[in-house]
Amino acid sequence: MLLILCPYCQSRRAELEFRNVGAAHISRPSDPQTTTDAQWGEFLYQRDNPKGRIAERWLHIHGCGRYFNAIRDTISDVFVTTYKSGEPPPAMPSEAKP
Amino acid sequence: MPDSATMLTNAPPLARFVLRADAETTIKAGAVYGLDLPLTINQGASKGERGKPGARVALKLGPDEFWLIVPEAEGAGVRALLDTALAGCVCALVDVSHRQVGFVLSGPDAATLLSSGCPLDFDLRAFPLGMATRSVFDKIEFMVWRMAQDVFRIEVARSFGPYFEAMIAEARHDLV
Amino acid sequence: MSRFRTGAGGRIDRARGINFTFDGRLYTGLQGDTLASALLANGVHLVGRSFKYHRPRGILASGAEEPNALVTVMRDAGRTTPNLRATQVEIYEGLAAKSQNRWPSLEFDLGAVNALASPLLASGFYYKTFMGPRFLGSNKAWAKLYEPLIRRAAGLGRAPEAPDPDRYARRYAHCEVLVVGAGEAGLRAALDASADPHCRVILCDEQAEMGGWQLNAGSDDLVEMLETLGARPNVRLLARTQAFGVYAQGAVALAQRLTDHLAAPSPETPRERLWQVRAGEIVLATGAIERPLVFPGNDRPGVMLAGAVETFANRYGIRPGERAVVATTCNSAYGAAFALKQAGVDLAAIIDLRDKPDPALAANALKAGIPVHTASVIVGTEGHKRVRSVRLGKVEPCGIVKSTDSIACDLVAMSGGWVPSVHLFSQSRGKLAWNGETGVYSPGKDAPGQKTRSVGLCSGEFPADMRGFHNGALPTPDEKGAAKAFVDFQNDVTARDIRLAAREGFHSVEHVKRYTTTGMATDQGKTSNMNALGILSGALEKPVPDIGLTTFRQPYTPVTFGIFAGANRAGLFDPVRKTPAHAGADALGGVFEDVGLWKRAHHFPRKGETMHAAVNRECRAVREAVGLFDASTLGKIELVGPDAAEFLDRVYVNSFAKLGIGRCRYAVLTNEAGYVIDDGVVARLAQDRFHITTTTGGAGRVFAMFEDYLQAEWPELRAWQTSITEQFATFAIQGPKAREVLAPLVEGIAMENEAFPHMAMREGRVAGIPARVFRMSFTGEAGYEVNVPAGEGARLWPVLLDAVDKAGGAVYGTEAMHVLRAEKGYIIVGQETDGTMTPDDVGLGWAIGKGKRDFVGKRGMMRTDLIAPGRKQLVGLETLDDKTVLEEGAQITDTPTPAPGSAALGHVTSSYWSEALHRPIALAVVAGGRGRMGETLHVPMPGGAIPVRVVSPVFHDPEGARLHA
Amino acid sequence: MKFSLISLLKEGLTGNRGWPRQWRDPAPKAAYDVVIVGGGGHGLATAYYLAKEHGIRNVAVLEKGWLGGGNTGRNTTVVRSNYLWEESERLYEHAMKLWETLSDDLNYNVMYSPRGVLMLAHSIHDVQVGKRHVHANRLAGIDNEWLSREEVLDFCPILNPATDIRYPIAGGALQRRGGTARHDAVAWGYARGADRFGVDIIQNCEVKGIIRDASGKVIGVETTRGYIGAGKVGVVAAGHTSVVMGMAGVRMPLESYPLQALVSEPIKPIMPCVLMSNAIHAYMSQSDKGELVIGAGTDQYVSYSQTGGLQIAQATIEAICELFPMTRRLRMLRNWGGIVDVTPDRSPIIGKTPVEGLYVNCGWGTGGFKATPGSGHVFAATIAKGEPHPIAAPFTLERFTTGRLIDEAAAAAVAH
Ligand SMILES: Cc1cc2nc3c(=O)[nH]c(=O)nc-3n(C[C@H](O)[C@H](O)[C@H](O)COP(=O)(O)OP(=O)(O)OC[C@H]3O[C@@H](n4cnc5c(N)ncnc54)[C@H](O)[C@@H]3O)c2cc1C
Ligand SMILES: NC(=O)c1ccc[n+]([C@@H]2O[C@H](COP(=O)([O-])OP(=O)(O)OC[C@H]3O[C@@H](n4cnc5c(N)ncnc54)[C@H](O)[C@@H]3O)[C@@H](O)[C@H]2O)c1
Ligand SMILES: Cc1cc2nc3c(=O)[nH]c(=O)nc-3n(C[C@H](O)[C@H](O)[C@H](O)COP(=O)(O)O)c2cc1C
Ligand SMILES: [Zn+2]
Repeated sequence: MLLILCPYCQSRRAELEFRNVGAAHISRPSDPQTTTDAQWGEFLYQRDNPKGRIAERWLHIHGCGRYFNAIRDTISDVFVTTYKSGEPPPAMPSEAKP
Repeated sequence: MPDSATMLTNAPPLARFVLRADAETTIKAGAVYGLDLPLTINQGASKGERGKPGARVALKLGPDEFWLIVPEAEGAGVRALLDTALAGCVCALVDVSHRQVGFVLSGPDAATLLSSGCPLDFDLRAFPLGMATRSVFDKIEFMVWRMAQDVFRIEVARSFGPYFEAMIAEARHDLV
Repeated sequence: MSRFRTGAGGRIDRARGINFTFDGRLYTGLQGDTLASALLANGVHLVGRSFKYHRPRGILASGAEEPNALVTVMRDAGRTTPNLRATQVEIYEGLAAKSQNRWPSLEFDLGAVNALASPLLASGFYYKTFMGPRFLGSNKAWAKLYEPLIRRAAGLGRAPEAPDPDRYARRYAHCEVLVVGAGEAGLRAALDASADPHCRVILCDEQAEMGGWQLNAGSDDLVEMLETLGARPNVRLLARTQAFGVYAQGAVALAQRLTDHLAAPSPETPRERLWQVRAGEIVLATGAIERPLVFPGNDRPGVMLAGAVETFANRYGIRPGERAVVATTCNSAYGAAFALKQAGVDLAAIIDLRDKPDPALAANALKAGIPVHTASVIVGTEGHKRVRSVRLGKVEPCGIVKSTDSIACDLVAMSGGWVPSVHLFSQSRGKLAWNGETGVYSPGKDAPGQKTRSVGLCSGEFPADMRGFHNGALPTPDEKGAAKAFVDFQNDVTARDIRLAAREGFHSVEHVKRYTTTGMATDQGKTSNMNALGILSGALEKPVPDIGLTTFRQPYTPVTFGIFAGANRAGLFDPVRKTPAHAGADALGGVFEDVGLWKRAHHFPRKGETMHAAVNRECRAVREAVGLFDASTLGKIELVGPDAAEFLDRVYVNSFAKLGIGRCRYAVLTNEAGYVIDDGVVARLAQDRFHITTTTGGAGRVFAMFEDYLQAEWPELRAWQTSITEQFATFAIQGPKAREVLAPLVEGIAMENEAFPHMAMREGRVAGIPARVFRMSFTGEAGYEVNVPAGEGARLWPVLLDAVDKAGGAVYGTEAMHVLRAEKGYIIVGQETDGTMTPDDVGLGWAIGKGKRDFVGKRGMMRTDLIAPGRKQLVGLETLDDKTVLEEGAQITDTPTPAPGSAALGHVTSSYWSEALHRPIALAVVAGGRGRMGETLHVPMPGGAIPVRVVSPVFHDPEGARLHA
Repeated sequence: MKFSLISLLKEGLTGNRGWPRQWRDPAPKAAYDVVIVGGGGHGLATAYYLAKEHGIRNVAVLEKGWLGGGNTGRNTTVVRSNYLWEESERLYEHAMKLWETLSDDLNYNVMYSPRGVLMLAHSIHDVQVGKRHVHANRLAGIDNEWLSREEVLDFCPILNPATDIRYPIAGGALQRRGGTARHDAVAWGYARGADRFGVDIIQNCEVKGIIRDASGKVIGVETTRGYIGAGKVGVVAAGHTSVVMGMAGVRMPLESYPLQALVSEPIKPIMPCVLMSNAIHAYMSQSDKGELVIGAGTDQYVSYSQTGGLQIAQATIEAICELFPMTRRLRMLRNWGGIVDVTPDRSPIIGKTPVEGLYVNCGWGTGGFKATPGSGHVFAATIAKGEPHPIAAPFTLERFTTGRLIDEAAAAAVAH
């Protein structure tokens, strides 16, 4: 079970309090009607699914109720950082080579 | 079942409101409510008898989310006061008096019983007096507020009340 | 005192004899004994039969690593526990244990004939045969003949026959330091860490007593350390507690045994407790496990690990044999030799593989009169149910082994050296490092997010007298002999099996494991994995570290299922949510159904009434008079803020900007893909305040979705939602007499049709209780939904019930509700829709706000395939015979005799007997359905196809006159 | 050497010394007609059928670790074909037909054991969903029958018969031809079969790059064992598909999650069938060796860690204990995880990609073991002909653009 730092609560809580809601920074096209089927399909379904660092969203559903973002390593499952919704992903030191 | 001086009691009927508001409105609300609303998240404040559900209570459970809890009889009055004071403010005040039920868990094994279902650390350093937060208790969500070292106020959604009571009763078997 | 017990010493209580039975025979042990030590004290060595060849097996080890001595401990039918290691079972008065996997008895086991066929039963034999004879048909012989036979032979113990009545407890715990293993290393680590009173320390050990190897010495140190620790308030000592799993970020799971050692545990006390610990630092002090020597006949009862022999002698005061041989590659076994000597056992020889053993030790041995054979190995054993003698082999400098003498003995204490217990470190995903010098894998770098420290033997740092390791099989004179040298005792894997796998191309250690099953038994290869590696390394002529390791997985030793389930069973398996009127509905004889976690009254049978009769009566009541329905489980949201209407416009397909205060609107919610995911009613309480309902099952989902758009997508919108699902009890009063029934109870609301029209909402009082009253209908009749504070629901229910009764109406349940709405063609999300239907598909195209630039799902539902012709559309179906009620889920075709494998046009989504229309009705989704009105289609059933006519989905009052009455 | 009782006898009596390697360990050639990335069951089956059915034998299967070490080697081995949508029915039934003769075909006993897969219903809604499946399957000619509560208890007597529990049994859908097969044997059998046709199976060979020519067409792969030229490349990398496809610049509608499973200690047979309950999220069968094989859920986040949280196993065992109360005293022996690649509609993707010469077979998520023979068969045809096999045709990548999803998840069928 992961331990997650909620950037709103500023405390580390058990994963049980959270819900993962998928990839972060996928913005809804501002004018959907001008998009092509391919673009809309991309928005709906295409995901980076990286092996390594992922930008993802979590909901502190059984806590403060806030959605927030996280950078996590999908190999070790360790969080690099968490940050509030609307904030840009923080500049990250490049991934250390093993 | 082992004897324990720890008791789970039902809180009396209460009036409860959810207030969603920014800092400025919060201050206004505090002024008429007669109790400053907590500034930091996951904090509870109360006026009146500490530890007694009769007191006027304000809990900050989200960045802009407050629970205001008062004895049932004071509910209408508080609502009217707030409605007047907050008229024109961009905020939301919703009556949730009956949405949830309250409990008081008190006694030396209170934290142990909570730990049977809740992953929070109830050590005083990690969960000091006055801290209030939502979390999970086994398969339900609950709100737990520490009023004294071994006194906790708990709120759960109305239909989850029996489950919570039953799980605490189960956990008592484990006070060995 | 039995002749197998030493005169003094050890940690058993010689004054307290304990009676127990094994395979029905009565024995006496001592307080402090394990079943294994107690059996040995009674001279019992034969305790089990092996898995495949049913060979007689004895006790090999003294702890968690034991592969052979598996027993079933019986209490009662529900409290029978198979596959327990006798070395871990503490005896208590009346303990009843039996051996497993033998028939008819342990002494005489017919399964032992398998041994005769053993050449055929080498690794992977089953992949190569059991495929024919062909004339039976492909796979038939396997499925019908061989597999059933194999299955019968499978398994070890028997599962209990009755449900386990015991309780299991769970606890979360937090500490700065968790120490696993309370041997000397663990105790010291715990003492150090807990010196700081702010540092919370948990120390656990899976044994009954803390002390680890020190228990063999009985030192005063131990007592003192435990006393000091016990006195510190920041220390929690957990004996009988296995750390079985290390998970992400310092999470460790512990399993504590609370009552298994008691003769008469209270049924109230939990049997076991699961600890879910979150530790700042995990100190691993789990010690080391001795590795057996792999030589022919090494599995005979009486052949034991040297450390175990020493433990039995020193800790339990056992004399495990009369005349012993010690075979070793490692210094520590000399300790066992001396301990045996001390215990009065005759030492026939020490057989040491090394040509130059530790000179001091060798000298001591000789001084004690123990012959030491250097550069020597055991090349065979004799005896059947107990070793009788061993054959000595001399290893020549060139590597050739010459068989020499036979040495009579009834005990062989063997040691191939020690393997650090790195299981938990590896579970923490730390990297293991190979140490070529000591020939062990030991903990290397921590995994990210984990903070561990390995101390004592499990660190791989061995004291000098524990060095000297051998990986793999001992050299033998002759590879061809029939005698088997076992590697994995429990799964009967021999050195030869591993070599065979390598020959067949299974070179990865993972393949060898799976092909031979080595390391896959209940001991997970604790004593065998390194030897298997060594043999494979030899066969492939590759160094051990180039071969790699199999993965250490949770749990360390097997963990009871019950401990995971805890109290979550029967009524507490999931929370049961009941509405405020539940008790009232129950008292009326309501039959409940589960909808999500909620209990909903499905129908209310009166005495002698079938379900159908009840539902028909309930439907009639609503259509002809008035019905009362508990709709409290519907999700409810109060949305407040100046931009609330704008928000609703953006999330729902409908428009709300123009919705008047006090008015309601049916609302359809789609996801961004354009599929219907929920529906409900939105009512405007004030300019900036809405009361929204959702489906019962969708409440949580919709709330989270709204929150997502509010917080993340359109943070500029000033609106907040609050869940009020449980704030209200909601009662629907529906039917031509609804107003007549409700009006007298209402205060503060003008109830006349014009003043309070269909799809309006008013606040007032009902029976004196403040209420939000909606005029709306899910039945097609005029009706109201009354929302009162939930705590008042139980009070209002009988009042409404009474009024409805007096008007000749009835209470109705979800089934009647389903029928009534189907007669009107109203959909139920999740029944007419299944996540693949657009609003237009289910006839809700009209709800879509025409002028809206954008809303959630708008773009999605415009995609090529979602607007393509031929999509499935909601229609009504009538069976041509006017009698047959179709089965829900039945398929629809255009021919009565579809060819096998042909495609369906759609399926029946809802189907009922309509009491109002005196005929069956059904809703269905059919390809191009709206263009097929009047067509005859077919519903193929096992007994033949049922012809149906496609009709409008609105069967009842298509003009809607009744709604507005 | 042909495997049979005769060969077993002969070898057994001569010390089992004559068994040849089951597959070779060749060094990679400079180039192949087809390179398959991923030596799981699907990749190996693809190679086997390429060689056997299409005569394309200059084929390499590149596996970064050991054969079958991915999900093929860590799944709970449930085989069934009673899916809801016609496209899925055709695909999984195609596989089921191949299972029925697979041991013979491969001369390798894959222990396909049609002991019945029983899917429980606990509520009225479950019954509706279950019956919809039964009706749909019957039309498709796939066996699936509805059992009443009593028939369910008869068929699997160790189920909890209580009616006052949270999830009492309301009935169930039984596919009698469903069952299990021995996962490892499937990988090994296909490997041995493909090898005999000349396919090179190359282990410890990780694909690190997909090389394209100026026109964008695939010409080879970069691997940890050097460059290997390829006429066509088929990616069958399950949980790692996004990573491999990323090498060709193709983004996929996939997310990879850890899925867990666990086994109990072996016990004498108690479990006559495969049992699944979607409502309680548990499924269980018993292997021929005696351990109860139990499928757990996925963690909620993307991960490549092949482990998962304790709470997942906990929830599963809790459910198993509720369904089978006499298992409470049994013990979990081992708990592991695999990485499954999940598509938005829980159906696989089989076919061509925007890159010429590059083919993909993925998205089997939590339920692709049962499809192994069928998947390999239709994918081989697709690669060989350069056109989708008719059964594979609906399972294209394009469906995520047009919206023609095959949504087994929406239909409340959990695909495992
Ligand atoms: C716990 C669990 C239980 C399951 N239970 C069932 C079940 O009961 N029934 C069922 O039908 N399905 C089940 N499944 C799903 C099933 O296991 C998979 O769908 C199926 O095995 C996929 O087979 P595959 O050959 O595509 O993938 P895999 O067997 O995973 O093979 C893919 C291979 O590609 C290799 N690879 C990846 N990247 C590279 C690279 N860059 N270079 C070279 N090689 C690479 C991997 O190492 C791997 O060996 C389960 C899965 C899991 C994890
Ligand atoms: N034959 C020998 O001479 C011999 C053998 C072993 C130890 N020793 C001596 O003992 C000294 C101390 O050794 P140590 O403390 O490293 O080991 P130890 O064997 O004394 O203690 C390890 C303890 O860890 C416990 N343990 C292991 N895995 C566990 C788990 N998963 N959960 C809970 N408990 C678990 C064991 O029950 C045991 O009590 C060594 O320095 C050595 O000199 C000598
Ligand atoms: C159907 C099946 C049955 C298994 N039975 C056993 C078993 O009896 N003993 C065992 O140790 N592992 C068993 N395993 C688990 C494997 O040992 C292993 O954990 C799994 O293949 C995943 O590999 P990994 O743990 O090496 O990552 C079984 C796995 C499967 C898929
Ligand atoms: Zn938070």
